[in-house]
Amino acid sequence: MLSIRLYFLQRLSALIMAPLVILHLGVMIYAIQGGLSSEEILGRTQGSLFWAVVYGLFVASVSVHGAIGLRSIAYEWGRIRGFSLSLLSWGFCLLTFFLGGRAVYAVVFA
Amino acid sequence: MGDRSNSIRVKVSRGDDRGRHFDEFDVPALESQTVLDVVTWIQRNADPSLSYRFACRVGMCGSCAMTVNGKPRWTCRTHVSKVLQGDTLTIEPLRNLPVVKDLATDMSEFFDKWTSAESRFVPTKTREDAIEIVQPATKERIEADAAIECINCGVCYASCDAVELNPDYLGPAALNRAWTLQNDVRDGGKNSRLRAVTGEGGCQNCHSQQGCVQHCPNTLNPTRSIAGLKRLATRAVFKREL
Amino acid sequence: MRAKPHRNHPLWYAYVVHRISGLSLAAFIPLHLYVLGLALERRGELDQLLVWTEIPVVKAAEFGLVFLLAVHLFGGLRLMALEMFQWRDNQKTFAAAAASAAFLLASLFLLRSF
Amino acid sequence: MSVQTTDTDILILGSGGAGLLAALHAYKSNPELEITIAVKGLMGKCGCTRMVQGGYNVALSSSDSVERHFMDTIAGGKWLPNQKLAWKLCETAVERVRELENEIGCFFDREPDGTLHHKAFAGQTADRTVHKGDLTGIEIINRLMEQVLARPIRKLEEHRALALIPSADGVGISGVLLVDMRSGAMKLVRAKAVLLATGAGPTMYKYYTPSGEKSMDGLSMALRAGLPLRDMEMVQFHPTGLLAGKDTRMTGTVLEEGLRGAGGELHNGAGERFMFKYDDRGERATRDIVSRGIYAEMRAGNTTPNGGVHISMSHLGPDNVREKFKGMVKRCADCGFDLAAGKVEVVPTAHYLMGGVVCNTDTETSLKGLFVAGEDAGGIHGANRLGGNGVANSTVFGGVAGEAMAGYAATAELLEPNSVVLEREIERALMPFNLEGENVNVHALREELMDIMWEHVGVMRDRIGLTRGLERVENLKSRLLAGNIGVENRVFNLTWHDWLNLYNLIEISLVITRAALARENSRGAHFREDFPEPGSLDESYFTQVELQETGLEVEQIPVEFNIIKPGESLIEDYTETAPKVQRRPDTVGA
Ligand SMILES: Cc1cc2nc3c(=O)[nH]c(=O)nc-3n(C[C@H](O)[C@H](O)[C@H](O)COP(=O)(O)OP(=O)(O)OC[C@H]3O[C@@H](n4cnc5c(N)ncnc54)[C@H](O)[C@@H]3O)c2cc1C
Ligand code: HEM
Ligand code: SF4
Ligand code: F3S
Ligand code: FES
Repeated sequence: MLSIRLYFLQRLSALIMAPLVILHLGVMIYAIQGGLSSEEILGRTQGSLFWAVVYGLFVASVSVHGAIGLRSIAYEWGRIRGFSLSLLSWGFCLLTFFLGGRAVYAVVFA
Repeated sequence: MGDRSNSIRVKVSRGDDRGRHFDEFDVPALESQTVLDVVTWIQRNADPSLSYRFACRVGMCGSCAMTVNGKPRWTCRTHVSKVLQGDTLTIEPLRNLPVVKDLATDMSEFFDKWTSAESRFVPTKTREDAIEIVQPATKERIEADAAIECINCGVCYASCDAVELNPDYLGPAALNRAWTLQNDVRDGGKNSRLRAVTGEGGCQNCHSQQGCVQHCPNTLNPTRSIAGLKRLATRAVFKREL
Repeated sequence: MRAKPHRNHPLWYAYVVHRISGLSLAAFIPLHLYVLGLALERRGELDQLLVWTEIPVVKAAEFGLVFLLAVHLFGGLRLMALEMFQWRDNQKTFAAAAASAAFLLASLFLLRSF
Repeated sequence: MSVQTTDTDILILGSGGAGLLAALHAYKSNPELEITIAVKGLMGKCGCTRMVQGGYNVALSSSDSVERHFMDTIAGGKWLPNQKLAWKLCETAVERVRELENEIGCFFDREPDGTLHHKAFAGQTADRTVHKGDLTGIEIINRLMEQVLARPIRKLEEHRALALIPSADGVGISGVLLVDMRSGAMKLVRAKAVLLATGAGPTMYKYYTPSGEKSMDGLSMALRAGLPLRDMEMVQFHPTGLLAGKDTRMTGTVLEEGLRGAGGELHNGAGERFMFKYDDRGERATRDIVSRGIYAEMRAGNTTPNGGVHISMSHLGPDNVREKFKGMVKRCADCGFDLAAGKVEVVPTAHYLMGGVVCNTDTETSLKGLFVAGEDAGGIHGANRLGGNGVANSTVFGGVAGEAMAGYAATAELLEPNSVVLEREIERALMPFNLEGENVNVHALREELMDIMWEHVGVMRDRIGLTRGLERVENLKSRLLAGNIGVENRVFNLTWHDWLNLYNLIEISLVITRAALARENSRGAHFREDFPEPGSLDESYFTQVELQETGLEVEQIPVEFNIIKPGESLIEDYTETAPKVQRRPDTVGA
């Protein structure tokens, strides 16, 4: 169900995400004071290459990481096997990557 | 257990995978009494058709493992007072293995997986050669020793969700043994074994639940061994060897 | 909820928490990204959604999400440390520490949001 | 009665050290042959090789030699061993340990400099016992098991051998009748060569150490097939078996010898330290002397609540004991005893049978095609087995047998079974279902046998007791045959197997008793109160028992001193009694 390469990718993506998520959570805690607004969010991110890289990397990692994680769970808890299993993980991966890509584009470039 | 009443209510799982039910027995409580003794008492005095398995009766052969009040245990070395809940004892066959009859399981798949993990020594020398010098203080020897005293009782195998849910998963005992061999400086099968333990049912399927550590009667630590294999595997993937 | 006896030990609970948090994140994150993506076309709608974040129930839900993310993060780091470094015997302590850290972080988030 | 018949080239009975090595050696000699192992339990998970704690005797240390190992074995065996077998044991052990380490993968303990660690074992004039902690047997048998599982060797697990079936013309063995314990089906496995490696096991005594499933099946089958058994009076008792009452299977299991070596004290019921009454070395005297000392106290009524004596370690400091004897302390604690700080009741316990089937140095028996190795074989140890020579014996001769069988099977033919014997044996095995009469309580009878053997044919013997024992066992046999067991389903039916166990134990108990009656002197493990002297060494003889038309016949056969004679030695300055080796207390094993 989980090849050693998938295992490796899951750990690698987790390692990439860890500092990004810490950063993100930090900023959120800092920024949430007094409520969030799109202005505020976009003010911080718009046109920033730094945030583009941060969120870009996160999106790439989470789509891989989540897909592999779901694969394990679907196999073990959902008893899903074979083609359906691959469909599910690829589906999650592509969908997340697409939605994430769009979001990064929106908050940084648009 | 100061005021234990003088008899124990014992619920015993009967039958096989085609159908199972519980039978209840009242067994006299004794001062020196293991769970295996309780089962034996029932077979000798109450129901001669009860089936179970044991051999050494002192924790060396790993034949007598059963589920006692929900937990996998070696029964020959589990004193009743340690597991009694109120005055009842529920005894079932080991989980995650097919049942032959009553309390005896078919352990074939456990050993088949042991074999497919290539958990056996691959010689680099022959009986004509002198015995290899291996200093006991070396890191490898210490690591191998830490995991070597497994009695293949299957208790860890029964306690693991990954085993239960993933039919390919080799399981803690086989992987634990593989790890001792990866640390055995005399062994010549490391590359091939690393492939075997990173295949379809390999070490990566372990979620570090550590039920195996929790329940291993010999206080071995398969999680630690499996982590060691994962480390070797990660390194090999990095080096593009896997 | 009490697990079956053979599962009733802290590290099994840690495993379930990690799994449930991962599963929830996998459900929430695409949603989250979708919402952010709205910023592209319909800035107003994003703001409308953000107004929601002022409602206490939603705040509690946010607390939950941050907790899930944090607990998965720290738990994941614990697992990877276990896999990558020399074995340490105090696994239960690490798991407890990861859960506490996640709880602290999420609480901080909650407090700051008022 | 229908039996399923299958054929194989080599059939091995038992998966102890002897059986597994035989399989590996046969396979290595000729991978073309089909090899089958049939075993009463699971592969490698039953029998006594697994239970070896102390270790494996081999002359590998610089202060040792094969000659010295041989001398100790002969002296320890009180000049009764078959010297050629003893020599082969000592000589081949060297190669076998190297094989176990280098080819099989056993990882024995080392000295700090990385060479093998040899510990001192009682009764030996050099440190020669190779070990893996105090769980040597687990290491040996698990490594062997892994190797066997990885080879194309046919496994018949939970298949119990019921009878050796000779060929119709009587010239050799044709196969073995087995029962598949899981289904209850009878099977005849025909084979060109058969190895008897069921590991004897004197479990007919009130207290015993061997694995619980062993019940002299091999010897009983051999006896019925007309093979001679030698040295059958020689039953070794270990002085400190755990005593916890008759209702627990723990009773009889070994508390390791090292406890006494480290300064453990034995106290009788009155709290008196008694061993110095019997020997200057007190608790550190040899196994047989300590066993007799304890037995004497028990017989005098100076006993603890369960009828034994106490072993006490606490004066050495509970923490110290806990650290030094971790495994033993944990084992006792699991079963509710505090070895480190409290007292534990102990009793002498039947440990090993020196006697067995007569064979030559190639493990051949008098029945063509039948080979024997391990504890089932007789003559290697004579009147006493040195600690550490048991597992050496099973692995050395198991390997020898494997090669011998491969050689034999390459040219031999499968033989037609003697159908009369086959029918008779099937009928015998099914008696517990078919006998008329009230249900028999197999367990009560087994306990009675254990009491009889302990009382009359145990640590100390005399004519009156032995004669009484013989009568009582015979009477017991007729009661066993007076009814059925009251369970019909043959699937995994332990009570049926308890019956078969008891039947075999009774047969061999009779043999032991007859041999003990015939030996009117005291040697090694055999002590006759009415004949306490060892008799002339030069005129040493061994006993040999055979089942004939008329019943059991006992012969006394002079020992051939074909390597050395009493008074001679292969090495200089050899004193028969082991010098008081300066040994670290923690290195004395079981
Ligand atoms: C507690 C203990 C400690 C010991 N310590 C030491 C020690 O430190 N050093 C030492 O040298 N020796 C020691 N011994 C002795 C040693 O273990 C044995 O002498 C030796 O291992 C016997 O090997 P084996 O292969 O002949 O028999 P075993 O290992 O006993 O194997 C016999 C096999 O035959 C099977 N079997 C039995 N009946 C049947 C049947 N009817 N059909 C099919 N299969 C059958 C059994 O299930 C088992 O698999 C010890 C023994 C015990 C009990
Ligand atoms: C923040 C950094 C993160 C780290 C350090 C991390 C770490 C890990 C690790 C080590 C595992 C493997 C657990 C196992 O196999 O038992 C895992 C599993 C998983 N992760 Fe993450 N993760 C992170 C973020 C995320 C995110 C954002 C998601 C959301 C999609 C996610 C979803 C999952 C899922 C679904 C699993 C599978 C759980 C299981 O098999 O039990 N993770 N994570
Ligand atoms: S690792 Fe422990 S629990 Fe698992 S088989 Fe070995 S001894 Fe039994
Ligand atoms: S219980 Fe199973 S999941 Fe891993 S840590 Fe042990 S093998
Ligand atoms: S009977 Fe051997 S471990 Fe319990």
